[in-house]
Amino acid sequence: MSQSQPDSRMQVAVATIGAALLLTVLLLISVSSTPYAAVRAFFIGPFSNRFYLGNMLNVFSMLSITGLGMAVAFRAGVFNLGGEGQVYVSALTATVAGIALASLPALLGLPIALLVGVFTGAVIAGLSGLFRHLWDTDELITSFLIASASIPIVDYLIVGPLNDQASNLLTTERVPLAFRLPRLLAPSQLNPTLIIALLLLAAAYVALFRTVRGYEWRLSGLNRQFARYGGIHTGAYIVFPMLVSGALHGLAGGLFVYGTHYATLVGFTAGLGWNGIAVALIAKRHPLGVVPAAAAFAYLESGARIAMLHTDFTFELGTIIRAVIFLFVTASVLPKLGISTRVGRSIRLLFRGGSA
Amino acid sequence: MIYYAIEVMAPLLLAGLGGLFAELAGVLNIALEGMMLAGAFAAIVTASLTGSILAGMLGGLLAGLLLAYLFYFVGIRMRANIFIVGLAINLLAAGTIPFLSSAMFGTKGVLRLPNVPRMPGLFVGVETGFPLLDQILFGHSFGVYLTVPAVLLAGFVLRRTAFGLRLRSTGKNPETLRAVGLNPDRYRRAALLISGMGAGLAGSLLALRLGVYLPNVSAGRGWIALVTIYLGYKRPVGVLIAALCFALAEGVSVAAQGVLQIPGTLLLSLPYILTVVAMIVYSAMRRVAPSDA
Amino acid sequence: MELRHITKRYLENDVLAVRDVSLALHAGEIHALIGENGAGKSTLMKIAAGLLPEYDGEVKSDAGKVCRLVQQHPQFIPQHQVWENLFLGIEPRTRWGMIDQDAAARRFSALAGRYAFPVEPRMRAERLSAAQAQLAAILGALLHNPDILILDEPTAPCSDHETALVFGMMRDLRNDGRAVVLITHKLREVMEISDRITIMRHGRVVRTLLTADTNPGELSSLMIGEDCQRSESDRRFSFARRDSGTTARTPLTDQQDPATAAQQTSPPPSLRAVDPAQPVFELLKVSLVRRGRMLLENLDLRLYPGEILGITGIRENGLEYIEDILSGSAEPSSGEVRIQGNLPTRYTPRVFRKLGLAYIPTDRLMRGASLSSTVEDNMILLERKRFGRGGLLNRRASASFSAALQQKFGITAVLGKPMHTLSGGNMQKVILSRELSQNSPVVVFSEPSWGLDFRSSQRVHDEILRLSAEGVGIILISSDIDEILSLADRIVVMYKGSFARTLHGSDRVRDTIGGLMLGIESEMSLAAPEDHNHDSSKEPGQ
Amino acid sequence: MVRTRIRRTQISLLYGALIVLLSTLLLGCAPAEDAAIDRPYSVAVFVPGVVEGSPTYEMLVEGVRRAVDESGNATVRIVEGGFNQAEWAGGITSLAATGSYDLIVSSNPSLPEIVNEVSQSFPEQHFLVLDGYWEGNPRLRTVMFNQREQAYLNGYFAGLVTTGGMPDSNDALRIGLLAGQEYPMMNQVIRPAFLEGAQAVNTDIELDFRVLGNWFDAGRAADLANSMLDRGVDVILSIAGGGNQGVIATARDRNAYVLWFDSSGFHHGPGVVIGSSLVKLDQAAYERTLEAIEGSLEFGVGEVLGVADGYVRFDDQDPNYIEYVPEDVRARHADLMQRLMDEPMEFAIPGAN
Repeated sequence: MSQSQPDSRMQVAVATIGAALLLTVLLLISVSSTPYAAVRAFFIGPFSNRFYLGNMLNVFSMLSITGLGMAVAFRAGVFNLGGEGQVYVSALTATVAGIALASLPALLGLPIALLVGVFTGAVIAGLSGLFRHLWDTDELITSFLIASASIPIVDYLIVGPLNDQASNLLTTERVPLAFRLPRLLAPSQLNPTLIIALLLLAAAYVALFRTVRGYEWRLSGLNRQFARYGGIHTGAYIVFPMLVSGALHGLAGGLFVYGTHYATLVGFTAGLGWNGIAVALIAKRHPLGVVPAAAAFAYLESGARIAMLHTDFTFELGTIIRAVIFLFVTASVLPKLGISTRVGRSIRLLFRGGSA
Repeated sequence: MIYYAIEVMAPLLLAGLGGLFAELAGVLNIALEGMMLAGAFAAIVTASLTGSILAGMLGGLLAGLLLAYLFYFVGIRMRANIFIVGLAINLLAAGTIPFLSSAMFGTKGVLRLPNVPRMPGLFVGVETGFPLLDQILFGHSFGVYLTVPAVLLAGFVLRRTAFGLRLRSTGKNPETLRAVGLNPDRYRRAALLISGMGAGLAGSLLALRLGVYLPNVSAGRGWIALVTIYLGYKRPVGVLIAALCFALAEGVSVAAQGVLQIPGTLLLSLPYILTVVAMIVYSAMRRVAPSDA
Repeated sequence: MELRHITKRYLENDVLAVRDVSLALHAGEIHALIGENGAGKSTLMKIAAGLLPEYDGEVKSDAGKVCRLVQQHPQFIPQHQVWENLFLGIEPRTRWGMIDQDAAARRFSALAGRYAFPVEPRMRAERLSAAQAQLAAILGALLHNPDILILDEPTAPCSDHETALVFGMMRDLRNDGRAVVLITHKLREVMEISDRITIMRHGRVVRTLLTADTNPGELSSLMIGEDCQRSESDRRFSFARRDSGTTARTPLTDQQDPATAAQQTSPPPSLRAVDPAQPVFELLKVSLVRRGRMLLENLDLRLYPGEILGITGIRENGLEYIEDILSGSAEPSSGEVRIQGNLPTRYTPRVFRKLGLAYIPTDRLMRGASLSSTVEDNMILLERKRFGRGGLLNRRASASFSAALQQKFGITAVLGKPMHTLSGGNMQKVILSRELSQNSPVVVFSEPSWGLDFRSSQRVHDEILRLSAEGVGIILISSDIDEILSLADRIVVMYKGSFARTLHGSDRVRDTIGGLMLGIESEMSLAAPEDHNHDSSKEPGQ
Repeated sequence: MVRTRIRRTQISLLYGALIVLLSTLLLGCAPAEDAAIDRPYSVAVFVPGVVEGSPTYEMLVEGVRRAVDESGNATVRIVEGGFNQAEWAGGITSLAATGSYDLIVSSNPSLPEIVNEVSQSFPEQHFLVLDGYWEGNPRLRTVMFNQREQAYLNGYFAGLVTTGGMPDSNDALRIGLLAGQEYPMMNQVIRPAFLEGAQAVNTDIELDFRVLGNWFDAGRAADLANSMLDRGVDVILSIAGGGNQGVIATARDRNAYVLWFDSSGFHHGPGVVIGSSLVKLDQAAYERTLEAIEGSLEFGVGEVLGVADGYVRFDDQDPNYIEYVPEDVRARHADLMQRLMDEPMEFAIPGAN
């Protein structure tokens, strides 16, 4: 590779990010009556105090897990379009399990409850993988349909049999106090999920790029025929990645309950699964790429939320800004950022993509 | 029930057929949802301005077209990731419409504009003596009658014309087009624009049937339209059958709320479950009895 | 047409493919373009056909002259019908903008009939055999009514019969006053069909000469660029001694010492324990039926250690399916497969490999390699478990393993680069190195020298002989009769999914095989009795 | 060369975006929101949803604004919290965390519990929550409306309609209720009280209850309404947000009637929407906010306002009501109003502490 290439890539990356940010500023200035406050709230807000910083980091940790859940599926060449539903259903089962196990010590009860969530997510996603393996039904479509079917069922359970009669929220009862993860930057929602997410990302990187199974996993995704020819059990690498992807979404659901909301509320996942897909794609399906992608996502979302609270910034504006940045970033930066298996390059990516 | 199922089917089918073109040209258009929404909004606005249903539908169609062109420009010309572009366009529609609505009409909510005509029903009251047939054929809103020609036209264009052949070839292997000196991007663009028109038109049907624009009126139908493409094995008639199946399942779920003692919310998952089951049964049957087709 | 001072550098990998080449093509002439892989023939012709836009130099041709190139691996859309593939871009239309399918069918049939190409226009392209696909691609080019037709290795997948059809077509075009360019490795074909010959090497034209003025020996030395000790005809003689039935073969490795490097990382050869009297691989009454069609019928076969069993035939007569059966890629509808006496628990490549089978597939690009993975990742495919330490992949060990393989097989490649950056010959070497690193007692080679230049295929053949000398049982599937004749101890000829005849000793005559492949010889009485296998008496059911 | 092409496309994209921006600028002027420098009393309104398109929240904002304007000595900020109830706690916390608001006003049955929890971290912050009920938090004042009476008013009117009170009433004694989603207030109060009201007219009346699943899918709402009409329903109470539009479209096509909840809905479909129960949320918001600004508002209590207090009403003044509803029906309904004035109904608030 010649020396000029990374430089020009860098330039393009900086140029695009710069352009996207400039556009955001222009958008804010043009529609806000207090433009300075809006720009400041949007960009500086997330770092302005513990509360916002902690919330942003919490969004980051949740998105990292769902983004990773998508990335590992993509790596094996399977597509999980049902992440949203998987998070939601798993949150509910984890909640129910936690409430049922309230008498157990937290060190036993909490892991079991989370495992129930993991298991739920794995089963729901794994079904699609299994269907593909058995009957060659497109896992992209079945995972979407199964998730879509499960959402009303969860809605019903929350509003109906599992409803917290003492609350006017559409919510289940809250999980036992002892099971709740501690808050790291009170009163923000930040909790040990962040650490779990970072550990998972590192573990996924090692598993995918530094293990034999990871080698087989990636090879199945790159060229299934070749993998089969090489004696790799390719059927397993359809079902298994879907299971893992679902399990990660299930874990996200469980952690969302035990770390953030302490209960399952109707519709509380709010795009966690969908955004996970975007994060995974922007990360170029790479576990280490998930870090800057999820961080950028969390930053934008937090910035928008804070600007909404403090200025006349509206919800739609946040949506528009995110859309515009998506278009920009994906259009010109990312195809130029080739991610290889080499650690060095991945680390470079961290810095390069960090401010995207 | 059949009658309503057909009404439900119409927008799904139009969006699905449009999406089919994109799919066959090798572009997964997940922005159908956003295009439908834009179509719905534009349809109400133009219908209100002109007082004409047809103009409203045209407006919806153009709005879909506009987003489709943006999709083409970023996704194809700029070689961006198609999926992210699709998500971005859905976001753009979801953000821009309330923004415009608020700026132009002072509300982000239900947009009830004066002068929006009602979608006329055709062949109202015509009877053949067979109630089932009457339900299928007559009295539907104007837009429904667009669907049958649309299916035929789609089938004809895809199967019988040079354009269709080239479009299908683009999706299968764009290199073959380049080898004979054709530019596959042209066919991708055409396919995307068609999908935009289909989705925009579908959105206009949704809105004009109600006579108002509502936030999120597409309510996931763009995604379902995408499902019908796969479920219909990427053939126009298949999309028709898939859309009808989904509409019937939806109809069952709606009707069952009144009859069964099952909670209504729970029944909302019925269409999806039925669709998955249909998909599996169909795939499994294909496995058992492989045909030569 | 005239090409002047053409230079082409590929930006992606910085390869100077063609260097300052000038070449004139005359009407009414068949011009052969020969040279080793990577000599720049295909690149040059792509430029001539206008398929590569960026180059230096000048392509001069008269206005309105149509130049069509038939590429080596025709790209068809498998789900589309043949005519849909061929008429793409030149669809005849009716007044209403529809495709005039009748007109298309008429034009197609007229052309196909004229050259007796056995291709059905309404067949789905995926059901074409490789040879039919090649013929269809040629028809596709002819539909454009070209003044200059360039054929890149058109006969690679063709049997003698189909080759004759292609040659007939070429002569016809020549007589019609058009220019035909033939890119090939096969010197025999060059001598047979061409009027003039241009030899290329390392991106340059070495010489252009009249066919009448030269001979294969001269051509091959020009191609290789040094005085080659063994011309192609020599090679055939050198293998002729195999007919004597003795095992006086010596491994023909030309690199001795690097072999030891790979030896260190490989486990000790496991095949030493093999009993030479026991078959290492058997097919017992194997049939394959798909969609109601009998693709393979009642095949029996026994392979002994150290033996090279050649399977030949026209590809659509079952060669592509027997490859799948032999490698475990497809499950037989009836009958059984035994590897070293064991029945596989399931018919998957995974189980077959465990039982001791290595396999070099025909489809190197899809089945044999993962093009976007690194060369190293391609090499360690079969040894991956060995580099696992507590689940982790030991990258250092895998790197030294692949470096040793690279050295042993003389692979020119950067191990960390993606596989698709490699030339065809190097790619095949990577596949060979990987498969042979297993020391499997049975190796299935399918079309091992397809598309390879002389030197690369020579290396492959040397490997086959070396393995056989080590006692490995080898099945060589090849539609190239010369390859089969020069290497195989026994030859099985397939015809319509069955083994038409097993030949050894004096039966192994080119014409006999050719006739069997076409089903002509099966009625003719050949003196040899039907003792296919030397142990047929042991099998009561035989 | 490649690089310049990328730049050029980027630049053109940038320009395109600028054009879009400028056009949106021309089209819409941002609502003026004065950030006053001196703020003797500052009020924040936290809207758990979006103001525009929601009559309840429009009333809330309107009432608070009126109070602020009238006092002349206060400012107000409106903050929209979006529809995800899981994010409301975060929004309220953010507002409280700024410490710059004397009073945070909100409205939703579920808000008191959220506010109660948040106020543990911000014990100085005062809250006023309408349409919710909570007792005992010394910084929280709630105002609840008697929704049982409200639903009963609608039910009684629906009973009058389905028993033949309107020209297009049918023989079947079935009334319909379409809910956006199921929630405690719906299941425990509105739905039974609606039926109770109807059965006060005729005990044989049955209720056809349907759920839309969300608050926006008007297409499915139309289908659900159609299905209800198929089963003999002739009047539907629609509490489905944007979905109400689908019910109106169907009812108009098939000559059925629609009832509205919380705000006056006659203008949505003259002749189709024939009854509206009202909650004077704007009035309550205005009065309580003004009291808070003046320092006279009592915290720590929850009040329940109903028909007798004048905060729950049936819109009998709208010209459409007078035009389309026969006199005898109106008279009978007025009698009911009078009865409720005299004898307020017991109201068991779901989830009340």
